[in-house]
Amino acid sequence: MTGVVFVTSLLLALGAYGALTRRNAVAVVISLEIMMNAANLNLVAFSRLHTPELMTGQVFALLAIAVGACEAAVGLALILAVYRRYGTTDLDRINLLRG
Amino acid sequence: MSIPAPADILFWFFAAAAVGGAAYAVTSAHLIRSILAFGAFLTAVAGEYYLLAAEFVALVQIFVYVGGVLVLMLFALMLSTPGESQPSSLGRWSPAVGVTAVGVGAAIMIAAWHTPLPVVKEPAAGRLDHLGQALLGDHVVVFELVGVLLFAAVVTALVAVRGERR
Amino acid sequence: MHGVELLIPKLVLVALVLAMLPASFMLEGRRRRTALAVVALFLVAALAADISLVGSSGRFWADSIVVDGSTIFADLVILVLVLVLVVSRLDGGAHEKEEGDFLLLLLLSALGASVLASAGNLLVLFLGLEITIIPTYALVAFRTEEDRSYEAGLKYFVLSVMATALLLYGLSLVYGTTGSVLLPPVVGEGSPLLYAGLVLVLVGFSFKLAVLPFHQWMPDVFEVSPPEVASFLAVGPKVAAVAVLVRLLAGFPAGEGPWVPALIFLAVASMVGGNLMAFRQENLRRMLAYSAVAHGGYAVIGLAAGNAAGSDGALLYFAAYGVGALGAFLVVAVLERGGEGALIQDMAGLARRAPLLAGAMTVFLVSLIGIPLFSGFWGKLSVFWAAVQADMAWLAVIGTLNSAAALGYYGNVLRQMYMEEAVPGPGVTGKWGTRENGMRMALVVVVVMTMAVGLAPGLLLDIIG
Amino acid sequence: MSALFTFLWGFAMGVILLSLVGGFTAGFILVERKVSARMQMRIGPVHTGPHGLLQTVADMIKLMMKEDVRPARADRVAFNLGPLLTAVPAVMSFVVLPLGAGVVARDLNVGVLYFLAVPSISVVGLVMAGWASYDNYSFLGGLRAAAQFISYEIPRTLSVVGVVVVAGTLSTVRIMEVQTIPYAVLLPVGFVVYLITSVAELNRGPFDIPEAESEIVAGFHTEYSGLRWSLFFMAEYGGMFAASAFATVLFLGGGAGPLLPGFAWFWLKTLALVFVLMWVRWTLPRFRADQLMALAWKGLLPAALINLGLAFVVLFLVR
Repeated sequence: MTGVVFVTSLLLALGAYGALTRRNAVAVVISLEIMMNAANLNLVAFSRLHTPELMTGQVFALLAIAVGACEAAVGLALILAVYRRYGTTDLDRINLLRG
Repeated sequence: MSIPAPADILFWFFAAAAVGGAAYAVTSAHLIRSILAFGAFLTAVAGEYYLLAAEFVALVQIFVYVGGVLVLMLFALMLSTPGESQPSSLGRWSPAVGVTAVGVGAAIMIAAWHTPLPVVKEPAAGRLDHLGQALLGDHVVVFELVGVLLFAAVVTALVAVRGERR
Repeated sequence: MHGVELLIPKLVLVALVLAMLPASFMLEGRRRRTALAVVALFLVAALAADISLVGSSGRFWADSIVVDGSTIFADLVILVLVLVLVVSRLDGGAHEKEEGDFLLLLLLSALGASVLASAGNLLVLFLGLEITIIPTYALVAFRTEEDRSYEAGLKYFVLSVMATALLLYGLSLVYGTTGSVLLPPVVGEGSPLLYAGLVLVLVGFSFKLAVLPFHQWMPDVFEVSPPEVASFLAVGPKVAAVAVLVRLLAGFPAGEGPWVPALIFLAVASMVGGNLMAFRQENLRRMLAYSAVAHGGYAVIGLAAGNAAGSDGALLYFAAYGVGALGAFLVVAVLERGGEGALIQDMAGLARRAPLLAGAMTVFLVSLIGIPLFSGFWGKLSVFWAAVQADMAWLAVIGTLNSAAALGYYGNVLRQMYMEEAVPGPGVTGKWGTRENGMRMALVVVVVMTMAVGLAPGLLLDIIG
Repeated sequence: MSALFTFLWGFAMGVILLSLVGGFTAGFILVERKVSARMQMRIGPVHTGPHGLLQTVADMIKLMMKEDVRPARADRVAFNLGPLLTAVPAVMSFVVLPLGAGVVARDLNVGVLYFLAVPSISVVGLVMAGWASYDNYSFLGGLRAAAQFISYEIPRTLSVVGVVVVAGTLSTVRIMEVQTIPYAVLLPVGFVVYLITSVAELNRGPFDIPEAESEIVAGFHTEYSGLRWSLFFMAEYGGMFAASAFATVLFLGGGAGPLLPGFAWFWLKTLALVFVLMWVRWTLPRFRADQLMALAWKGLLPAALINLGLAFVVLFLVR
């Protein structure tokens, strides 16, 4: 199972890297979803370690999938709303606010 | 070291596919290819779920992520990127951010290396029944609240894209 | 079910959310005032139920939902917050044509915060946090006439989901290493992976609490979102997050382990950084945003102290700070509806133009500074006292110095209001600066709360129990 | 050893299923042409082979020899992957389909969910094909396909959930076993909703707005030719058979029936449903896009929810 944590930490790092460096908002959402999936994989794997009959990890993973889908849907809606006003989905060019 | 079982080989194959897909999705300059690689990543993760005796989660992953989120992403891409796929370059902070991300990943790996984890147990027999009982038994409140969450997400998305009433 | 009365405050919120769908046309029509008043009445009922619950506790659905002192306290704060916001909108306000959407999102978020505060396991914790956060994406971007509100919404979304992902990863590690999702976690000897998970959870929460270095969303959001939303975000989710964070940290041995220096770092960085940046702001809302970052830092002192006084203090802090922040944003709302500019210097001469409004603002600012006999003082005192008890007196000293420094920028607002001459132009008129009775009532209520908590802080401490 | 066997078994199954889908496609296209011809008082293809039986074979040879045209500005990767991503899930969905009593490639314990989830990948292919063609008609077709698919997936899944509630299992084989009374009798609403939504998910008439000839040429496959184009048809006709067979499993009691062996009953029922789908296509006029959405959200979704409620009543009565 340590191997699983290795894989997921790699995925988490990749997602974080993408979320912080990508300029296109859709690509950022992809990166964020990769991070959430890394956590989900952890949950499912850990479900095998502790009383598998309780299925806690799998229930948690199902919950996290629902949350991930909600976040993605809301985020893409926001991206469309921003696009309609700014004419771009490039986060670097959406900068009317002072940081 | 015994000969790895086919399940193990498959497991590492899917792991490699997931990491590869994620890496490509994160770094590709072509958005449509990013989304495709993301789809490959999602499918590989679903494969991992299957191998970890979580068939139900694996299919929900396909159902929700590939059939739903991925299509939404294509939708968003199509509606927000007129014409050809525009290459989307990386920002200026890449090296520093890269070091940070690698640091976080490495820290977790080192911590994992020094942590003995329990032995993997055999998957439960009749696990679908167990899953159903967990969802409507111990975690019934989670099950109900997910409804609230979905409702909140629907309202939020609708309000976010509503037209201007000037 | 035994003890179902403990859930009444939450059930009222659920009922209101459900009623909002068929009733939204009333909120947007001629009967708007009546409909809002009915909503307010329900909230008062929930509040009364919540107060009557003080001292009781219970667990529901295999410990998924826990009702205890801190839950009841957080519910109280959230309900008061929503109630005041509803009352302030009785006679209009921004986006009154979309009152149904606005109120529905606000109530959903409040329901989420209430669930978060009563989370008995990691699943409900995560779910409560998401139900709290998701409606706020739309609330932050509620002003369709303002492009920048969507920009703020998108940036807020990106940072928030990033925090969610890190938090979820951290929670998965906590579950994986302890083998249980119940709160507080059964730590045992602990392991590096567990600590890594805990640090990730803290990072995730620090985004939501908006403490440095994860505060970036705060100023943008405060600048462009409707003032009601800003005041809700400044208090509601945070007090719930602290309530559940206390429950999570209770499983870990107090005062040792790698998360203590992490918390101390967060506290000091937020106090110093927030205050320094607040000095440089010319926009009132951005100033309030950075000061909110600093206030988050003070509250984290209580968590870092790791003792009972500290965790109670952190909760109390957000309540005590919350009334001041709520009041300040109500004043911002009045100014905005009166057509005033958003800069601090636009408040010049407010004491002469709208004396009572300026007086109320003075009470709120004095409370935010932490001057004795106003609510903010007791919040600060309780966290500093907890730090002293935990042998971290130096942390209390840093906190005190920072409070003194905050006098600078809060004082600047006071100076503008009382010392400067008003610039001719459009602006608020009348004693309160507004003709809306609802808004006046809300302002009076918040002023009274600030003074009452300031004079009798024991009231609040008793609730936490 | 067993691992090698598993692998070979899987490979063999893949080949069998693939040829099955190919065969269905060829056969059904001919049948559809004949059926539509009869409905329109024509006689359909007659010249190639006896009664025109070899018409599709000739068509296939023609398609294979056709030039593979790709628009100059199309996105190469997405353009090539689109048809594949549409056709492969259609083939994959056959894995859990019992083709007659006891004949199934793999009896998954989550078979029903598998059958619902895997075809949902194919919409990714449709959208990609539409987008990658760099053509307004294709683009519109892709968007329409995605919107339609996502909308109809919800009532479709809900209608199947009703069956799962009554049957108490997610395995396709088990559902056939426990089904003493056909669920189409117990849950008629669910059966109708399932059939309508299945037609919509296959983009067949009267729900074929993603490829409506009179509006957007041929929708997402406007720019495709040759083998790639035929992949879309494999997806459609393979999917049509799969949806019918699945309806037989879920609602019509699988191979149950008097006199004839189970195998025969299963195929009879399935082919009858396939005929119904063709009949519907050539009889009803096409929906407008807004009517399509209204039907899904205002008509089918409530109906599917009623069906779910009905399922609980049935469950209560049966137990």
